[in-house]
Amino acid sequence: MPANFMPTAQEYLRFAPESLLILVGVLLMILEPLSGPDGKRKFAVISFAALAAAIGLAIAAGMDPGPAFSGLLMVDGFATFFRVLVLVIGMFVILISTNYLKLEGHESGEYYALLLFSVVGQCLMAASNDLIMLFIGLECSSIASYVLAGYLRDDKRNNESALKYFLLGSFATAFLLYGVAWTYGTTGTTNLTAIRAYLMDPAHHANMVVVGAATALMFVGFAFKVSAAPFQMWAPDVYQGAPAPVTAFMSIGSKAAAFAMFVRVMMTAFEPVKDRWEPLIWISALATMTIGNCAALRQSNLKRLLAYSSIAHAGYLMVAITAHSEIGTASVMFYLTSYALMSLGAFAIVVYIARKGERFVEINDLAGLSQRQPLVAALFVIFLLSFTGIPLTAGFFGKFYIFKAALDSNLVWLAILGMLNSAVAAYYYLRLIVVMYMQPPAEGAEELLAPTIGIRVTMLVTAALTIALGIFPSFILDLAGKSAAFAR
Amino acid sequence: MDAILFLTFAAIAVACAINLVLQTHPISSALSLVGVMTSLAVLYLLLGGSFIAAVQVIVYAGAIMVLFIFVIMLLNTQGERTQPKKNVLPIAIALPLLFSLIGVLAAIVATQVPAGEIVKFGTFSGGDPLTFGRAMFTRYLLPFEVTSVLILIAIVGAVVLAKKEI
Amino acid sequence: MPPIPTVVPMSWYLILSAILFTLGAAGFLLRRNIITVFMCIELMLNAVNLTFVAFSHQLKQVDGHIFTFFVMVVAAAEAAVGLAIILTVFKNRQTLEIDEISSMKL
Amino acid sequence: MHQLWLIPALPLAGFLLNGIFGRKLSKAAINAVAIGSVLLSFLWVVKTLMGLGSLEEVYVERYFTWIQSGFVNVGFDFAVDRLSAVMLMVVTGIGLLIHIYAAGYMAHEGGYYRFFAYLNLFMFFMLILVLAANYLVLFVGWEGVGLCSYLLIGFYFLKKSAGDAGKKAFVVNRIGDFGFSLAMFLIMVNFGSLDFGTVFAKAVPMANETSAGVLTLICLLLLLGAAGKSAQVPLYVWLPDAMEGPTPVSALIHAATMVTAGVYMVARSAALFNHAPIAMEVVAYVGLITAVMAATIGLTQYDLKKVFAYSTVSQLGYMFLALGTGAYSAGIYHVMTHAFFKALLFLGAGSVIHALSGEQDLRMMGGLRKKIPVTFAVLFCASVAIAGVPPFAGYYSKDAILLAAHAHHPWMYWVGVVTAGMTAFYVFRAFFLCFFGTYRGQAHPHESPLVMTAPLMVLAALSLGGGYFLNVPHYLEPLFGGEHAAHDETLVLISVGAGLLGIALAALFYVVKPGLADGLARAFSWPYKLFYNKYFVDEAYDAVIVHPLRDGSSSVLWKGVDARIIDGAVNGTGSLMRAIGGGLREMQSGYIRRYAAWVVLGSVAIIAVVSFWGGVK
Amino acid sequence: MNLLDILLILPAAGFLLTLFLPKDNPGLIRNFVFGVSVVTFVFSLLLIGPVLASPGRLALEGNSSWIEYPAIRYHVALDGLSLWLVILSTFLTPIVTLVSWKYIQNRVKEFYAFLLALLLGVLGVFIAQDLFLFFVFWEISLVPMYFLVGIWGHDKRIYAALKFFLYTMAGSALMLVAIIYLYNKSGTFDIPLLLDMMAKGRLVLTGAESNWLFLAFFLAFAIKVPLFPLHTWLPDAHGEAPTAGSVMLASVLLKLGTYGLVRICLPLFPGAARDNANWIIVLAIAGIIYGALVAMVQPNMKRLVAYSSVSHLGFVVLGIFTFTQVGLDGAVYQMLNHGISTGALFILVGMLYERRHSLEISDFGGVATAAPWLTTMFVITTLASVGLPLLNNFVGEFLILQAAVQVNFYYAAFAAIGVILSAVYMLWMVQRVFYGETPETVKHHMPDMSTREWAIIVPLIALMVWMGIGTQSFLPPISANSTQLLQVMKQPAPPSAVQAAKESVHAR
Repeated sequence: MPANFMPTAQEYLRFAPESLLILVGVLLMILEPLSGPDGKRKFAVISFAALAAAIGLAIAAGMDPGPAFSGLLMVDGFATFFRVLVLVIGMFVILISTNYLKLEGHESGEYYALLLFSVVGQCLMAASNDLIMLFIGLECSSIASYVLAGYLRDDKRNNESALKYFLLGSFATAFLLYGVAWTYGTTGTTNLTAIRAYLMDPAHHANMVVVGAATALMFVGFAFKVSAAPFQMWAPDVYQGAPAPVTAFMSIGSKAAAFAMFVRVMMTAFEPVKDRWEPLIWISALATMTIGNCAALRQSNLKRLLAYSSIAHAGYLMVAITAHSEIGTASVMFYLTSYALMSLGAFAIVVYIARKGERFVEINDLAGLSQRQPLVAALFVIFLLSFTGIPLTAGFFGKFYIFKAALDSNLVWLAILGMLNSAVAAYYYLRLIVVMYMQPPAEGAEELLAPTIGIRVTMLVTAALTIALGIFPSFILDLAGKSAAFAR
Repeated sequence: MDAILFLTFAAIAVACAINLVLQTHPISSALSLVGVMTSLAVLYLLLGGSFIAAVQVIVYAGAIMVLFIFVIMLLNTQGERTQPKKNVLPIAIALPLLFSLIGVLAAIVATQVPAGEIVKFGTFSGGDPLTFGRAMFTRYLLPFEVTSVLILIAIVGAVVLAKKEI
Repeated sequence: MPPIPTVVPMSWYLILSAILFTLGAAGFLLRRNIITVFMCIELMLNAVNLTFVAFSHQLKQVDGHIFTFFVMVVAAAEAAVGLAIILTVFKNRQTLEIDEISSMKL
Repeated sequence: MHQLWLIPALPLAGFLLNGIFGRKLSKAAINAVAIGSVLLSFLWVVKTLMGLGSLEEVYVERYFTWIQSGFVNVGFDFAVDRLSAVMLMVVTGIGLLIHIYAAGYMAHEGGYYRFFAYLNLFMFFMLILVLAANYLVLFVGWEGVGLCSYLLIGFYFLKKSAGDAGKKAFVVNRIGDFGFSLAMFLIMVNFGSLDFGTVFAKAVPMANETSAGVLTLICLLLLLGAAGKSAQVPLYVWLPDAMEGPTPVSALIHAATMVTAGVYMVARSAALFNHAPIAMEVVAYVGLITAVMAATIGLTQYDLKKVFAYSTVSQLGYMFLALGTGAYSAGIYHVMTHAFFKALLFLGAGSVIHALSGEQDLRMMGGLRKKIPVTFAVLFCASVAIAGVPPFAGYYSKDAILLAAHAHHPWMYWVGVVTAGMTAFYVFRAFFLCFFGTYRGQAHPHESPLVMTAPLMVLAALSLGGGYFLNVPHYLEPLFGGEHAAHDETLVLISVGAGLLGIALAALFYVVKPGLADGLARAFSWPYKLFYNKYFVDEAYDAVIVHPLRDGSSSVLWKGVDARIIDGAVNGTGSLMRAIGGGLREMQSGYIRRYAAWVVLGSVAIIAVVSFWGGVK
Repeated sequence: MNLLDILLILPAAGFLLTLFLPKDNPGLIRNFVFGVSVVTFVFSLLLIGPVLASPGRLALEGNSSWIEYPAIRYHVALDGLSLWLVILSTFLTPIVTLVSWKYIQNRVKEFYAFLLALLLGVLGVFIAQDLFLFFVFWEISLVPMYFLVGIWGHDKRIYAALKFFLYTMAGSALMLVAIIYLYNKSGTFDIPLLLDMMAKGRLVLTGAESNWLFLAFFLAFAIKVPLFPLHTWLPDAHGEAPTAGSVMLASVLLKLGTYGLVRICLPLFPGAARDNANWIIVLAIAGIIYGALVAMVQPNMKRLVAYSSVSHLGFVVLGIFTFTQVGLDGAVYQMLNHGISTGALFILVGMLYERRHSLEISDFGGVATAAPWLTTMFVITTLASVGLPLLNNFVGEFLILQAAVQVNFYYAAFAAIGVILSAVYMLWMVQRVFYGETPETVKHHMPDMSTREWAIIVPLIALMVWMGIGTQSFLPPISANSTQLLQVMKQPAPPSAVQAAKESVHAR
């Protein structure tokens, strides 16, 4: 190990998106005390621009893939794809946040700074090639999320959400760390590539029981983060309590990053022992989607319903991991993209419906939306159909690729049960359509003002992309296919 | 000698940990935790982690636990109220669960992890500050830097959440 | 009464770690004061750290110590944020009973 | 080309004109269209038959391929042979007379144009039935006449009973059609064609089926069809109810033409039946049973039209008896003579009813011979004809049948003779009740107009002389062969005697000693009630088939299977999912420590499984 | 550009344009959509020529890549099987537009937009030659119908709409799995290509595979048909839908199921189809009788007609699974017949509903006196529905039963009972609705047919007669296709498959 360690410019470039965001985050906090109460809008603009610029940097970094910082980072296609994805999600979250915060009277630089830091953590999760880096990235993302979940500190729901997320998150992290420790003890390294090499090498006679236990413990952590069964219970409570834009951020951005981490660890480090964890994953996947869908049937709170729906989607996503192939990975990437689009759209609408103090987050508050705001209702239908998996929406192709991956690995029953699950899911998505289209508005319902620009842009763009991906999925899928190979 | 040291401090650690779990007042728990941490620091030393042992005492037992105690005092909380009706169900569920957890973990360690060499103080000194610092500022430079962001987040977060309360 | 051993194999450290980890989990499941619960998490992290350090000794590497160090840093950060969250909760509800923080459910 | 298609097309044109524009046309115009079209059709039949000459060979006209698919190739073809020639003459001739009569009879009814449109439509289908050159086209006519029967029975649709009767007729006919169509399919499969020529040509060389085989099955199914259309046991129940229709309809459809379609069809299929002796035997039995059963019921009825309706059933039974004994030509002979006298009976009855402004109950009549003499006269002609008094029409055909029956099984002859006696009795019973004694009703009887009585007179002439002058069996000989049983004078005398005895008894009971009948009825109250209530067949059908089917469908199938079992399963799946969801909700208790417990539980399980059991593989 | 592309573009463009029409001008919307649908119909008539010119083969093929991976192709074509179904769909769309002219008064724009979307979906299903494309259109057709039932339906519309959607969705879930499985085996979704591969032995399915795939497809189609006992969504959906919805549902959407059976289940899995034929036929016959019996006791006219559909579609399935030329011809013909006559029945029931605002039979009576022409039209349609000769249904039933006799006499005997029962339930309804004295409630609300209604019903009646007599205008392309299909089904297993079977025997 050279004593005069000096990273190259190339390595810095590979870390550039995160660097930029960190700088901007710090800048925001410097500006915060300097700006008056009316000048908060500029924070949104700045952070939005920073995320946009970071996308550019991420793409630029992705042009020249390779490891950085002694192999701690691995900027390969996979990392770039997910970096861009979480950055884009971040941008949309900012779009739906501004007006929300303004209504709540809590617009401040810190919010955006925390958001940016959290995105940094997510980017790192996507790009880490070492368990240490992964852990740090995960914690960056999580700790910022804990704070964001409780951002409106006078709101009891926010407090509770933050506390639950924090306590349970830390609890699960302990399991994850324990797994990391055992992995380290068995293989003597925390570098994913090196772990893989160690496990591949028959000369090492790695004790499979210990490796299995380590994998299992790490799985606990990952499953918790992606809200997979039986570790999904925090999600509905936390998602319901957090501010709606933050819920969107957690259930989309954090989930995407967690899946990136999950897939990368399973597909690189532990791929050699896949026989051990593959059944585990598909059983968990099946349980996850079933639990998510069935529990969602009985929800009356829109956010909570979306939380269960997001659990169910995590289940679908895990199906593709069982394929342990590049195709499977690509389908995870595609599905996450489409899931992100439709969820963002849906949450934009939730934010719009909820209004100040989140007073209107019950399903019944949607009654007659098709007459009150036809466009919003129509767009919501698009998202819901996409969730359901009706063709010509992104969600359909997402499911299609997922179950195709499952069938590729001969998990016919899993595919069938998964598809039947989506039929169950159709029920509660359709119920929302029923409420919007087939029920009259409630007596004396407050008039809905036209959506603000941020919401409107989010809804329209995500809807357009949802449809576009539903007709021409190749664009993202090819990209995902090309990026699905890990640099090992 | 090593064995006696280990057994002593292991016993202290376990005893303090049990105390931590049993005490109803957070202050007692916090002090027990300090006990655990300190005895762990001794074990770290035994394992050749001189730097980490120091950090354990200074940062963990010192700074972090002080923070805890500070908050406990600030909130001036009482011990847990004894519940009106003794609810044994949680314990009835939790205890078997925990026994199976320890059982599984211990079984794996005892039967599958190679017993390893005898731990003898001084056989490994790779944990000294020099080696540690070398690794930290070369190979682990990036996480070290990112940790600063983490701390920043923590500060911002704490400020955001508790700005007017303190 | 078995004779007191004179030397200790590495796995004893691991067993100790497992015991501490479980005790932490036990505290999480059994204690009702949020702060105590939080301290139990710290206990679990300490147990993990012990594992790292023990393996580090076994492998004659410093990397385990580094990991331990980062865990401590993260623990510190978590402590700051966590205690802040606990503060806000207390402020809004005037309680630290963990089971009373359960308005979001079903 | 003789343009056979014109024969049915003319009434069809009449139907369309009246059906579409009838509401705006005057009665005269409607009459002109309706009667004119049938007249033209009749004339065209006459012209064609004259043009075709002796008809030694079948004359076929092929128009277009109707259905072509795989081995199924059915053309829309018409054919004429001697059998259809007889039927054509009967149908168009009687049809024309009845159309004329109806112009008078219906003059004061609502829906005048509709009535004639339906009647023309009936003519259209009946002519198709008769002209058909294959089974499918025959089936078109077959179903079509059923439809018209349905429409005309339900002509007075304001009356529920009329609607019910129409529906009953259609449905019972459908049961028959069920048999017919299955027979048709079997013919198609076994002969590769539905064309009469082809099928019969293939059937001729076949051996007789001494045990039940496919031919027997075909013939029995055809019999089922025929039984439906021709009101044979057990499907005769619709015909008495069909009297809800206007009287000309009863005469035309339910006496003279449509109901004989079954006879025609069986005769048409003689080539098949000849090879299926078992089926033949069944035909004979069915015919005989029907004849006796209907006759016994006819003895006791008081509704004038009902008496004639049961008489029709009974006479149709005779015809089937003829068919079953192989005397096809005798059957057809009886078809024709029956058409004459039964049409006359009905039209005469119509005239009586018309005279009494709608009264149909014999108990409310009496002593009408002075008031409506023409009707009285023609009805007398008809009654003697049906009673088999020589030398009138019924005598010839009935004797032909009875002789054939004797040749087949002598006991059938004896049953037939008894039935003939009963026939004579009940017809004259009605006749006497109607025209003799004193008038028991309130209406003011008046003779019908000429437009009604003129057809009656023509029919009366035919009833009297039709049997002698139109020797159908001889004409049909080339088709069915010389199957005459030896002409046995004794047997003829016995049957004539039975008829005369019946008349005499009727006279005794209802003219000479009125009241004797009631005494007799009391003396034999058990059979009397049985006859009077028509053997309780309708009630039995209701109890055994109709009600179980309806109630079962409603309570078992619909509300049970559909709503409870299937939908129950479907909704149950939904409820199960929701219940699972509810259970999962309960797990979502909101308590952090419980969630943590789940985490621990999950971890323990996963660690144990993944590490120790090494996964499932 | 292929004619078929234009066929799809017309309703698609119409749909999109409708969305941009001003909401407060319903007249414009109606006229526009009517115009579009008429143009589509007229255009679809152009397709007849090319199809007739190539009997038994695909005509007007359009084949271009849609998605690279997995290889999904926009492969459309028309043959004798789909030709008339396409025209049936385009023919009925202007008619239901007219039907809804007065019926639909609120949210006119959405209604007509959904109508065109529905047309797009079903046309796509009928012309798709790629399994994936087929599935896409299959699902698309679901959505507009869901809205049509759910928004403009009667009281229990929401339950009905959900039930309809979920039932179908559950079935199609399995179908999608089967489609993917087939792709993984063969590397293509293209139906003609799959058939080709099977013929040449490049794609060999084991018996079990073939059986399961068949069942997966079959279930999806059987739900759509609907085959007893999967039919319970149908009375609800039909009964609750607005007239236009009922018509499209009965006339076109149900045909998707039977069409799928003929297009996919039979040629792709001939062995499995034969193995399963017996119980399927038994179910079909059960459906025929069951549907009829339950229809008989329905107090609601629409539900009655709906159950009659169960019965009629049972005939279609029966015909298909006889695997004979006659049966297949009859089945396809019967699909068209049912489309026309049941569609007309629903329209007429809708007309009654518009007058009396009730669907309960007991609320009617004596309509014949008040509205004789309406009655006449209804009776004619009824007669077509019960299979009176010279009207359309007869031909189909005749062929199907003929084929059934060919296979097994008892099949035909039991199925024919349905013919008897159809007369019972239909005529009973006619009697209760139209005959008898006219109650006051009916008398004053029962104007006879309007010009618009004449324009709706006359084409339908004309078609009933035409299809009953002039069958040769329609049957030849269908026959050519059936011949082709039977050819495909008869193909002996390629040598490699035989070998594989032998090897597996030896392996045991």
